[in-house]
Amino acid sequence: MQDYTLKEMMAVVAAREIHNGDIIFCGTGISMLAAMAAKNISAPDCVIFFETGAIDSLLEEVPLAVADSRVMYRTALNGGLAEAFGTMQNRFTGKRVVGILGAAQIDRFGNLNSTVLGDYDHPAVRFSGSGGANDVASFVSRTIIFMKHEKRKFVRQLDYLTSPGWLDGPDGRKNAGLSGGGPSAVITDMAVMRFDEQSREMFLAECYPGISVESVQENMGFAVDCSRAVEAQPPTGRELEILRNRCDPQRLILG
Amino acid sequence: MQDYTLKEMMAVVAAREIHNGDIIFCGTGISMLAAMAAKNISAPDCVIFFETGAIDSLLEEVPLAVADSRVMYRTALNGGLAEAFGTMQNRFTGKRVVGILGAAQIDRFGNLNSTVLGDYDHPAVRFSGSGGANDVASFVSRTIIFMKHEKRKFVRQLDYLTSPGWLDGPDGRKNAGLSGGGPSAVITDMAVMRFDEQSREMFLAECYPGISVESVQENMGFAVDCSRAVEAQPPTGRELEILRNRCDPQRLILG
Amino acid sequence: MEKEAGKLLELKEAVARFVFDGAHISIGGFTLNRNPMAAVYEIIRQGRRDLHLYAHSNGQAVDELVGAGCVRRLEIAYGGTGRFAPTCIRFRKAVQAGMIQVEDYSNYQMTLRFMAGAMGVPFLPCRSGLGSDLIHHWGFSEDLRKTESRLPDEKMVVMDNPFGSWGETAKVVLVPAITTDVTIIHVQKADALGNARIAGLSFADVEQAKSAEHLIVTCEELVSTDEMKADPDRNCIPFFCVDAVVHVPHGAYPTACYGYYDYDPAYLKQFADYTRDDPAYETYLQDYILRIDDHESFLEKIGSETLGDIEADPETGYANNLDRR
Amino acid sequence: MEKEAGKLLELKEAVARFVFDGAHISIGGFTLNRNPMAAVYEIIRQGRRDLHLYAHSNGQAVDELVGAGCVRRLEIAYGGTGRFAPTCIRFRKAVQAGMIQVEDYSNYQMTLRFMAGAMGVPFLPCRSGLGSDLIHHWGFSEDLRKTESRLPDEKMVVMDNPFGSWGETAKVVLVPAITTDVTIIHVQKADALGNARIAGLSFADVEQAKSAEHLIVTCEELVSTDEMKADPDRNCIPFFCVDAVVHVPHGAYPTACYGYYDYDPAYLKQFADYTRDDPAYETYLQDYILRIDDHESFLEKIGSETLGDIEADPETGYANNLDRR
Repeated sequence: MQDYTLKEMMAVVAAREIHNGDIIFCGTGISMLAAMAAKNISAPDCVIFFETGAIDSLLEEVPLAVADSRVMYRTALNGGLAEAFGTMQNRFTGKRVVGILGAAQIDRFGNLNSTVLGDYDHPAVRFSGSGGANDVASFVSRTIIFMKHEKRKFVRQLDYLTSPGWLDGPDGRKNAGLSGGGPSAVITDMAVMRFDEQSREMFLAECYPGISVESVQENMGFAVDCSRAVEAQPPTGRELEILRNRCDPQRLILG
Repeated sequence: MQDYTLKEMMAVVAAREIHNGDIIFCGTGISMLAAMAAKNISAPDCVIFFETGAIDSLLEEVPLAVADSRVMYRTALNGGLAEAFGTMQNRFTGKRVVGILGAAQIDRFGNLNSTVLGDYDHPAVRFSGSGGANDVASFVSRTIIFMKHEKRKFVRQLDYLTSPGWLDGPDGRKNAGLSGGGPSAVITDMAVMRFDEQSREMFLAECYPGISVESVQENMGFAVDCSRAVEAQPPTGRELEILRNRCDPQRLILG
Repeated sequence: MEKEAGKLLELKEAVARFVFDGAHISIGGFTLNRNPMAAVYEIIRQGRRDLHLYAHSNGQAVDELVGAGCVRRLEIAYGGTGRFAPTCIRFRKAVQAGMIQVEDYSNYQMTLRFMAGAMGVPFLPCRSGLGSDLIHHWGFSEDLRKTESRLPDEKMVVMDNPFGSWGETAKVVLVPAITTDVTIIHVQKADALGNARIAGLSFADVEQAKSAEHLIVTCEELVSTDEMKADPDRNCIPFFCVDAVVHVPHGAYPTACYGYYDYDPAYLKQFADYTRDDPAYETYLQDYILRIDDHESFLEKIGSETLGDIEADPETGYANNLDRR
Repeated sequence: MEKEAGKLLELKEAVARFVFDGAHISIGGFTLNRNPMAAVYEIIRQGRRDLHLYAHSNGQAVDELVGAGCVRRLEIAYGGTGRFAPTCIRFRKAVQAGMIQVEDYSNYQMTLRFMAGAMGVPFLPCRSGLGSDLIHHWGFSEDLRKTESRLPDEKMVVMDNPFGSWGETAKVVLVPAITTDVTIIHVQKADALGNARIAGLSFADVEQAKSAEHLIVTCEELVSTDEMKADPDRNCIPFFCVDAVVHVPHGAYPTACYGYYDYDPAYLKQFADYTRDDPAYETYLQDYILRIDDHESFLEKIGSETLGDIEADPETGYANNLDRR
C-alpha cells in the first residue's frame, strides 16, 4: 500500500521541478503548496512570488488565495499587480520566473482553457477566466501545469484558448510574437507529461507507481507518445514529512 | 520711491494668478517663491506640487531645487516622477494643474526655448534643456511664464522649441494633438503680458508702476498690442511682509 | 478648495451621490482581501442597476454585485475567490444564463487599462494576449462598440513594434484605457481631506483610484491630516484625487483587511452555499443585505465573537491559527 | 541562488566588475539629491571612458562624469542642479565644444523610457513632445542609429491613436525603452541580499533600477534582512534585481540624502566656481577625486565639522537653518 495521497505525490513531483534561484509564480491551491514544498525541501533559495505583488513571503500558514493576508507577512517587498507582472515581462527578471498554472482544458501543445466550455457568447460552463494565467504563460521562462487526469480535460481542440502553451507547434510562439518559454511539464494525478524538444507535442514522461501507461492514455482525449515513459519516484519519507508537517499541517489543501 | 524690488513684484504678481483649488507645478527659484507666496497670502488651499513627486509640501524653508529634501517634509505623499507627471497628464487631475515655467527665449505665441541658442547640433549656448517643462506645457490647464524682459529673449523665431505655448496660433495646439491649455500670462521684470482669446498672440496687459509702455515694447524683439495696457497694482504691505518674512527670510531667492 | 472641503460623508450619502444607475464603476481589493464590502452592500441596498463594472480579480464584491442584479456589463480577468469559490457561483450562473454581458481580459491587461486611465493615455502596450482568444473573442460586439461611446471601438489592437525589433519584441498588444464614473476602494487609514494609506499589498487600487472621475475611499481608521503627513512615504493616494471619505470600521468584512482582521471563512463558506440555488440566494440577499439598515447593523448580526475570532495578530497582520477548514 | 549570494562588495570591486568602458549606464537621484556620488567618483578614479549615460535631471553626478571626460554620449532631459548651477557648466562646455553627443528628452519621457525597460515593453506612449523640437531634432543621426544596435532606429514615433478618439486623444508620442548595462542608485537602507529602501522621494530610481541588466545599490546603512522584512511596505527594490550591495555612508555627498544629511552648499558653490575654467577644473579633479584613495578619504578631506553642519534633523530630514546663501 502506498502511504501517500495523489495530491501529495503531485505536490512533491512539482516541487522537484523547482530549482534554487527560480522565482516561482504561484497560484492558489496545490501550486502554492508545491512552491512551499520546494522552498522547504530542495530549493531553499527559490523565491515565492504572487501576482498580487508579494515577493518572498514567509508563509507560516498556507494562503487560500493569492491575496490572502498570509502572503503579505515578512515579504521582501509588498507591491501591487503592476510590479508583479512587470517583473515577469521584464527582459532580465522574467527569464528567472517559473510559472505554475492549472486549467479546465489542455491540448497536446499545452495550451490552456480556463474560461468557458462551449461557445464564448453562450457558454455551457463558465470558469473563472485568465486571471494572471495568460500573462504568466506569455512572459516567463517556463511553466508547470497541474491538471486532473480526465479525458474531457485533455482535448483535441480547446473551447477557448486562455493561456498560450506552444500554440500550434515549434514556431507557434515565435509566429505569434511571444517571447519566453512554453510549458515544460504537465503534472496530473496519474502521470507527468513533458513536451518534445522538436515537435513541442506532449509525451508521457513518468507514470506514478501502480499506474499503467494504458490507463494514462485511456484517460486522455488525444494520443501521446508513451515510448519514453518511466515510473516516477514516489515521495520520500522526508519529503512527505515536510509537506505534511511544515507546509500544510491543517491539510487545507492536501485535504 | 518704490519700497519693493522687481523680484518681489514678480513673485506677488504671479501669486495673484493662483487660486484656491489650483494644483501648482513649481520649478526652482522665483516660481517656487510665487507658489509659496500664493499659499501664504491669497490661496491657502492651493496645492504646491513638484515634478519630483512631492505633493503639498510644508516648505518651512525655501527649497533650492525641486529635489531639495525640503520639499519632502510633511507632504501629503512622497512619490516619484512617474506619479507627478501622471497627475498632470491625467484627464481629471490635470485640469486642475497650473504650471509655472521660465525660459531663455519666448515667441509671440508663448512658445519657449530652454535648450540651445544657435544650431542644435553645434550650439552657441547650451541651456539645461526641458526638464519637466515640455511635459507641463503639454498637459496642464494653463501655464504662467517668468521671463527677464530683454530683447534677445522675446524673439521672432525660437532657436529651438522646447515647450509648446499656443504653437502657431488659435488651432496650433489642437492640430499638433495637444490637449490642455496654453500659457495665460508672461510675467517679467517690467510687465505682465497675456494672450488674446482669438489670435492667441501676446499682448501687453499691465506695466509695473513707473514703467512706460514704450520701454516695455522697446525691450522686445517683436511688436505686441499695447492698447489694453493698464498699470499693475504694486504689492501691498501685507503681501510684502509675508513674502519677506514667511516665504524667504534668508532672501535665498529674493536676493 | 472645491474638492477638499466637506468630503467626510456617511456611506449612504456617498453611494447615493456618486453611484448612479448605469454608472461605470470599479472597486478595489483582490479576491478575498480589502474589497470595499460595506459600500458594495450599500449599493445593493440602494438597488442600483445596469452598472458597468470593471474588475481584475476582485472576487467577493463582484459576485455579490452580480448576484444582486446590479450589474449589466462586466469587464473582468478572473471571477473567483480562491479556495472558497474557484469560480464565483453567481457570476457563473449569470454568465451562463446570459443575464450579464461579459468581456475577458487578463489581470495584467486590466491593470494596464486602469494604469492608462490613471496616466491619461488612451492605451498601454504589453506582450500579454498574443496567440490567445483574449484577443480574438470580443464580449461586446463591433456594433455595440460603435453605438456605445463609453466602449472603445476595438477590444485590443495588435501592432507591429514601430521601433523594429527594439526590446527584442516583434509585436505588442495595445489595451485601451479605462476611466470610470466612480471607483470605490477600502483602505486602512485616511484623513478627512482624502489622503489615503494602504498597508500590505496595494493590488491595483492606486491605478483604479486615479482612473476614476470620482473616488470614494472607505477607511478602517479616520486619522488626522497631521498623522498622515508625519509619514508620507506610506501614503498611496493624494487628497486631490478623492471625492468622498467614509469611515467604516470592518468595511472590508467578510473579506480581509491586512493588519486589522482576516477574512471570515465561515461567512465565505456559508455564502458559497447560499449561492448554489436561486431561492437560497434570495434568502441570503434579504437576511444579510436588504433587510439590514447599514454596515453597523450587519456587523451586529455577525456578532462580536466572530469579529473577535478574525481579529488580526498585530505581528502577522492576519488571524493566526484561524480555523479555515 | 546565483544572483543572491556574495553581493556585498567593496565599491572599487563593484565598479570594476560592472562599469566598463563604453557601458550604457544610468544613475539615480535628482539634481542635488541622492546622486550615487561615491560610485561616480570611483568611476572617475578608475578612468572609465566612452560611457553612454541616460539621465533625466540627475544634475551633480552628470556634470562630474561629463567634466571628468567619462561620457561620450548623453541622453538627457535637464542638465542643471537648481540654484547652484541652473545649467551645469561642464555639461554646457562639453556640449558647446562638441566633446559629447547629446540627445534631448523631457523628464517624463525619460521616466517612461526607464519604465518601459522596467516593464519589458519596447516603448510607452505619452502626450509629451507634440509640436515641439524634442520630436524633430535628433541628437543621434539616422545613420548612427542604423549602425549602432544599442540605439533605436527612431528617436520617438508620433502615432495616430489606434483607438480613434478614445481617451480624448488624437495622437500619442511613443518613446523607446531604455535598458542599461548597469544602473547605480544610492538608498538609505539595504540588506546584504539587495533589498533596498528609499526614504522620501524615489524620483525615477525604481524604474531605473529595474531597467538595468546589472544593478549596483550603494547604501547609507546596511541592515539585516530581518529588519527589511519587518516593514516590507517601505521597501522599493527586491533583492533579485540587485547585483552588488555596497555600504557607503555619506555615499551621496555632496548631494543630499533625506533623513541623513543635506547637500553641502559650500561644496556645490565651490564646485561651480571650479567648473568655470579648465585649469581650475583640472585642479578640482586632482585634489578632490583622482589623488584621493576612496570615499572615506574624501570625507576626511571634507572634515567632520562640515559633515556635522549638514547632518539632517531627525524630524525634518534636512539640516534646519543651514547657511545656504
